[in-house]
Amino acid sequence: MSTKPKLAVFKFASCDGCQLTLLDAEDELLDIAGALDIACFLEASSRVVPGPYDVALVEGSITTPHDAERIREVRRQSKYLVAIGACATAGGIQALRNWADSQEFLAAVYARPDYIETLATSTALADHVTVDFELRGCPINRGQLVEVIAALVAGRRPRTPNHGVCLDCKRRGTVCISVARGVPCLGPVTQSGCGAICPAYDRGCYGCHGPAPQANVASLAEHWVRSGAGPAQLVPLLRNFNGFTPEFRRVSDELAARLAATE
Amino acid sequence: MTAPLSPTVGNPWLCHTVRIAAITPEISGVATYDFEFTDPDAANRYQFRPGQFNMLYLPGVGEAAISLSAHPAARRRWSHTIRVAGNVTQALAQLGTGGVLGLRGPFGSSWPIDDCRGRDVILVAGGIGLAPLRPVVYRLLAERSHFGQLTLLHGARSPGGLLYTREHATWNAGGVAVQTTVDRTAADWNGNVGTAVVLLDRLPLPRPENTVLLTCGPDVMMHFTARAALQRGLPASQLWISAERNMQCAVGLCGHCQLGPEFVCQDGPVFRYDRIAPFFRVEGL
Amino acid sequence: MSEFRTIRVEAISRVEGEGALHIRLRGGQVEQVQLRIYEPPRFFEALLRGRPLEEVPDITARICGICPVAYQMTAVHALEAALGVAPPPAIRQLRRLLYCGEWIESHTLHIHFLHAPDFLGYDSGIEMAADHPREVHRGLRLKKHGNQLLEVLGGRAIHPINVAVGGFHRAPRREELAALIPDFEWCLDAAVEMTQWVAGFDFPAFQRPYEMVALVHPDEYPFNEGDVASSSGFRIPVAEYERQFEEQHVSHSTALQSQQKSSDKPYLVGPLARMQLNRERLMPTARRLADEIGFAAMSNNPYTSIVARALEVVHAVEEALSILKTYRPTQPAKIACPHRAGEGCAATEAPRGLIYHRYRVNEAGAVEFAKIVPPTSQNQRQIEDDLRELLPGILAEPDDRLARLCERLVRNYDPCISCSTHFLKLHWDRA
Amino acid sequence: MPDLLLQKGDLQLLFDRLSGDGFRLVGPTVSQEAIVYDEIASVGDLPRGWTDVQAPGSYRLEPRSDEAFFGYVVGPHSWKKYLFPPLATLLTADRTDSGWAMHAPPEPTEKYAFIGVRACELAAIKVQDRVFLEGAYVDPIYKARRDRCFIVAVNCTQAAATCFCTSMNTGPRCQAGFDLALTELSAAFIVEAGSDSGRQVCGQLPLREATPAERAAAEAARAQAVAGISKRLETEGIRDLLLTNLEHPRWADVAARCLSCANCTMVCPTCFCSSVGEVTDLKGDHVERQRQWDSCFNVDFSRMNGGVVRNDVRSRYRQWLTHKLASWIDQFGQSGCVGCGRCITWCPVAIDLTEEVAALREPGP
Ligand SMILES: Cc1cc2nc3c(=O)[nH]c(=O)nc-3n(C[C@H](O)[C@H](O)[C@H](O)COP(=O)(O)OP(=O)(O)OC[C@H]3O[C@@H](n4cnc5c(N)ncnc54)[C@H](O)[C@@H]3O)c2cc1C
Ligand code: SF4
Ligand code: SF4
Ligand code: SF4
Repeated sequence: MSTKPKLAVFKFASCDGCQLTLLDAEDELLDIAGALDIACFLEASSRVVPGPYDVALVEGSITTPHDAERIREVRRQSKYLVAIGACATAGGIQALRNWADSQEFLAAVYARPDYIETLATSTALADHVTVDFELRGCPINRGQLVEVIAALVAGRRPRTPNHGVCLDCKRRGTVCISVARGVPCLGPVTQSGCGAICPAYDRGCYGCHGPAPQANVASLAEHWVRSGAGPAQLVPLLRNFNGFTPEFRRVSDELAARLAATE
Repeated sequence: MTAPLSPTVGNPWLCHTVRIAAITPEISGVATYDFEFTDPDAANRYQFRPGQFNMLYLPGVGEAAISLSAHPAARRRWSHTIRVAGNVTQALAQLGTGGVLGLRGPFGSSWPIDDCRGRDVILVAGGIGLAPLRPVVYRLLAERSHFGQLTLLHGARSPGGLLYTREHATWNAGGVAVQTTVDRTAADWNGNVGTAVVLLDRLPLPRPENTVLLTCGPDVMMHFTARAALQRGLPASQLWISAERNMQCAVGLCGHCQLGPEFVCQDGPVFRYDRIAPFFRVEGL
Repeated sequence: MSEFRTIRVEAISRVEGEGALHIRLRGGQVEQVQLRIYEPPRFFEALLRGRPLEEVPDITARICGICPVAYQMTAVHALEAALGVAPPPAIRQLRRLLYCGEWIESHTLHIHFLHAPDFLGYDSGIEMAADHPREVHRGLRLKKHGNQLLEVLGGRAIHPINVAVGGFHRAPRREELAALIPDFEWCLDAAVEMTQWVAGFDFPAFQRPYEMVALVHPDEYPFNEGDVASSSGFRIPVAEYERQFEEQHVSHSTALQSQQKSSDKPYLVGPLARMQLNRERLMPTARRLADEIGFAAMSNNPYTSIVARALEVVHAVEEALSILKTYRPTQPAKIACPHRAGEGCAATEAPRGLIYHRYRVNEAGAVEFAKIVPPTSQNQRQIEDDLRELLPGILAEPDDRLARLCERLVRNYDPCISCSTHFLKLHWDRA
Repeated sequence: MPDLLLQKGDLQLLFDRLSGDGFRLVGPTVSQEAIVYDEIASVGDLPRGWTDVQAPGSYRLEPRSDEAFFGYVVGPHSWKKYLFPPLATLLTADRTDSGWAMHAPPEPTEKYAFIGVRACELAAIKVQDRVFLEGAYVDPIYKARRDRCFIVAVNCTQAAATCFCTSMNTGPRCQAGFDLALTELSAAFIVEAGSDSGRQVCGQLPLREATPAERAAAEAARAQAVAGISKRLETEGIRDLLLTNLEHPRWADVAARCLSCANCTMVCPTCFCSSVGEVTDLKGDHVERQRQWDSCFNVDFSRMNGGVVRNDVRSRYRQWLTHKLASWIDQFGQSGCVGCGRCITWCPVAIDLTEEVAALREPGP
């Protein structure tokens, strides 16, 4: 038996992008496979070693009664559980159903809605079990994933910065798209991790890594409203891959209420 | 090609390498490490003053500011007493004797031992805060006759948090009266219960105007210590605290450790209380 | 009960996403074959309603992290059709370049990590690396350069951020793309070697009379444009896709499956179908190589899809190189797309096959209706059909080996199960 | 040395001279809908015919009616990105049999000529000189870059609505700290040399002495900038004002608006905060110790064992403003603000430090 830490990768409702990130770490992949025993990673290997596992990387949100059970089992099997990606840390894009009438959603997609077994909500893993570490992003950043794995192998706390996107944006010399072009940008209230790519590609940040700590979303939204952007524009921007996080949700709900009042 | 460095003061980012010569477990999660320089020249040049600190560097993990707890006259080997707090201290605790790491220093201001001459001296230490005061104790003991009444008030959360207890008897015998106290008592504890400030309140102060107080510990503890001392008539100019802030460069270039107008790394960590008080008192500064 | 034999693969590994296989035999006859997709429903078609149409490429990308570009490309083309605008050739070319990146990335992932281990007898590409380091390192590097292309042009490899209705948010700078040329020159040689390597594998003898469906285009190997054509001879504009094909809920199955409306028959999409219908339009090196290795014009053996994929990597690298070498930034990177009420559809070629989107938008620029048909749901019936054909010949095998052989057949299709946008409840047969 | 005159058509000769001396030219260019500092090859790269229109929280690039090369004010970049790079390697460490081998990174080989440095920016460079070169410790990265740079300053002939250099005594006239200073007229530049290397370069250019009329025109052009400045920061007693009002209610008021996004500190030409991080391979055998720009607005900036010191926006904004305008004076003998207005323009929600200071002058309720 190997004494290397046992790593497992699990998937819930998701697009697979976050677990693919591990296979996208082309330069490090074989080293990772050398440092860890990849005991369960269905996307990459037919070999499945039963639990318990030292580290579980868990992608996806909880959307079915069966998955709500399964995540508890994953928790029982895993010493250190890392939620990877917006689905797992915030419910993901599929959490948009949380604002909708789920029956109506079903009827819109499926001819036989009665055949569908699903929960009315899409929720983060932390709403169901204790999560030891959350790696944010839709998708997660490859460098950050490698850092998390390296830290776990070395037995230290991962170094994933907590500041906003603006800092990275300025470090790379990008001109503020919001100030120079009046484009609504979530950068000031979004946690860094992506490398501030959107403004560098001439578009506003749309919040892949979720709210930055102590994000003052209300002030940013107020500023846009004052500058002429309507709630109709701002609500979808906030209700996105991380829309169900409390910080984004609170402000989008306020704006939506305002919108409803004017209609 | 870059030439291997000879550590100099020229580039403040350069490290000496040091080897762990000995590890002495102190209390749970705390150990004293003796370091030796791998380069004998560096060892010959190295000197520090009580209260100063080094930056200890574990490549790949990071740096941490750690006070010298060594004898100020130490040569060739210098000790640090370190509590496992986070990444660096944890990784350090995993290195055994012979482990090699980087060291920059010494940095910062020092305790005003010369000001203490001819005066009564009170040291107030909370938990690991005794580490930077130990060199002071050694100096006071070494030059005992130059000082008046000497007292060390040492508080910890629990009896298991009292530091250097095996040395207390020697210190007492040498003329530094050690009093200990704990916040939370335990079964086999029949000493004082309460904070070090309570001990200070009870301490007879024959000549407060001629007494110096040096304190190191959590901010709140130093706060109440200073308040109590002032109430007892010690002048603010004879109170000294040692502050702790996030430090990345230790040489006033990174901005992290600011406390009002002070850079804790170079203007401190040891401050005269009247200088720092207006800022030290403000929450979140 | 003894006359029943049930073979279950609870979680098919080395496919993208998670699915299960359930086969029931009765008295030596195959009674039921079900490819079960237990990806929980994510309701993309419903949650798109009411969203600004500009967000559609960002949102639909999240259907699948393995081929987000396919979703983005199909979405922007369908929306441009709805708005009645058509980006100029320079933008089309950048879109082809982006697709090249995704094909290289996705195909090399499938070849080295999911598919080749089956031929060489390993559980994973990582294990295979111990004995075949050269091939795996070459594959990883090819994959990495595919990702780099996506990163430069799209901002990042998974869920690129630069794709917009009307074009790109920002055109790459010339130097950014030119910097990739040396690596892509290496890639071309590497892709040729890789193709020769996989062409030498042992392919099980297994032929099927496939009806192959792919986009065809008069002058290009198809990515984003063309008619929908089939090996049986029909050729229709994309706008008629839904008249030809339908998604159905068949009683024995658990997921929506596509089939031909007229005949009720399954069909095959993906690299074999594209090769079959477009081989003439491969780039020169890829075409020459296809002849050299004797890749028959009509390969009806699904196991050879690995070769088709490899040849498509050669093509994608070659086409990418030619674009990289001649690229000049286009201005503007994005054409104006004024809102109007309208409806539009588009089909493009995802790495794993044809993908179709249709949207209706209103004059305020919001999506009113969305329909998304991913490649895997189209191949699903064909996979089951193949299994039904395979099983009688291998029934003597013990259960675990039989299950492995079936799983292996499924992997030929590179199914991307998370891209199944629809899902129906499972009824587990415990017979 | 008298004021000299350089024909506009000869500006390229200056650039050629500097390139010939081994300098890489960096100067204003138009990119990302703003005027930013970047490497330039020729006068063709300059933002000729462009200007900027600035207001709190807003910047717009607009065409000018004339063909001025330097007819704008200051943009989002400052020269600190060349002298104090946003990312720099401090040290590398490689594991050896006996421990670690640590090396300083090689010194940069390139030297830069900065084209178009404004008076407030000269002042900002002086401020950072105090921080990085004139304290107890010298920062080797800053020093290596600063020692090798050549500065071509340009006097402002217009001002933005966000400028207040006159309040900070830093401009708009370039007084010192340059090798050459230009004042742009319609057909020529008036050139002043401010150093020996500047005078040497002048000697190699086709210059002639400026006529009194030309000098007067330059004076008038510069006066337009002074006249254009509308913003004011009252600096009288500012150190004590801020440091004795640490509990003023205005801090909570501004905290409700401030995003704590760090933009102001990033664009500020004097802010110098940084953090150090480790970059390693997976095995941890090769390590680079890297320094990156950081900001007092980040939560983790003041994190220590036991918690975060400045754990709300109020305390972080207070840190920024009091450091910049008050405690900087204790630390470095001068204000940390040069009045360039960048933090006002580039604040995404239009917070204006001059307004905040004015409000702090009002006693709290
Ligand atoms: C002048 C000076 C002298 C000192 N002398 C000594 C001494 O003699 N002995 C001694 O033991 N210590 C001393 N310290 C304290 C020591 O520097 C700190 O404990 C230091 O932080 C330890 O470094 P570390 O890397 O181990 O911990 P870090 O990794 O920095 O962690 C420190 C603490 O912060 C928490 N933390 C860090 N980052 C995060 C995050 N992102 N999210 C949540 N929590 C986080 C950790 O959990 C931990 O509690 C001194 C400090 C100073 C400034
Ligand atoms: S967080 Fe985003 S990238 Fe990750 S699995 Fe979910 S949808 Fe995919
Ligand atoms: S504080 Fe603002 S106005 Fe002052 S120098 Fe910095 S950016 Fe310029
Ligand atoms: S403490 Fe804040 S204001 Fe001061 S230099 Fe650092 S970032 Fe700038």
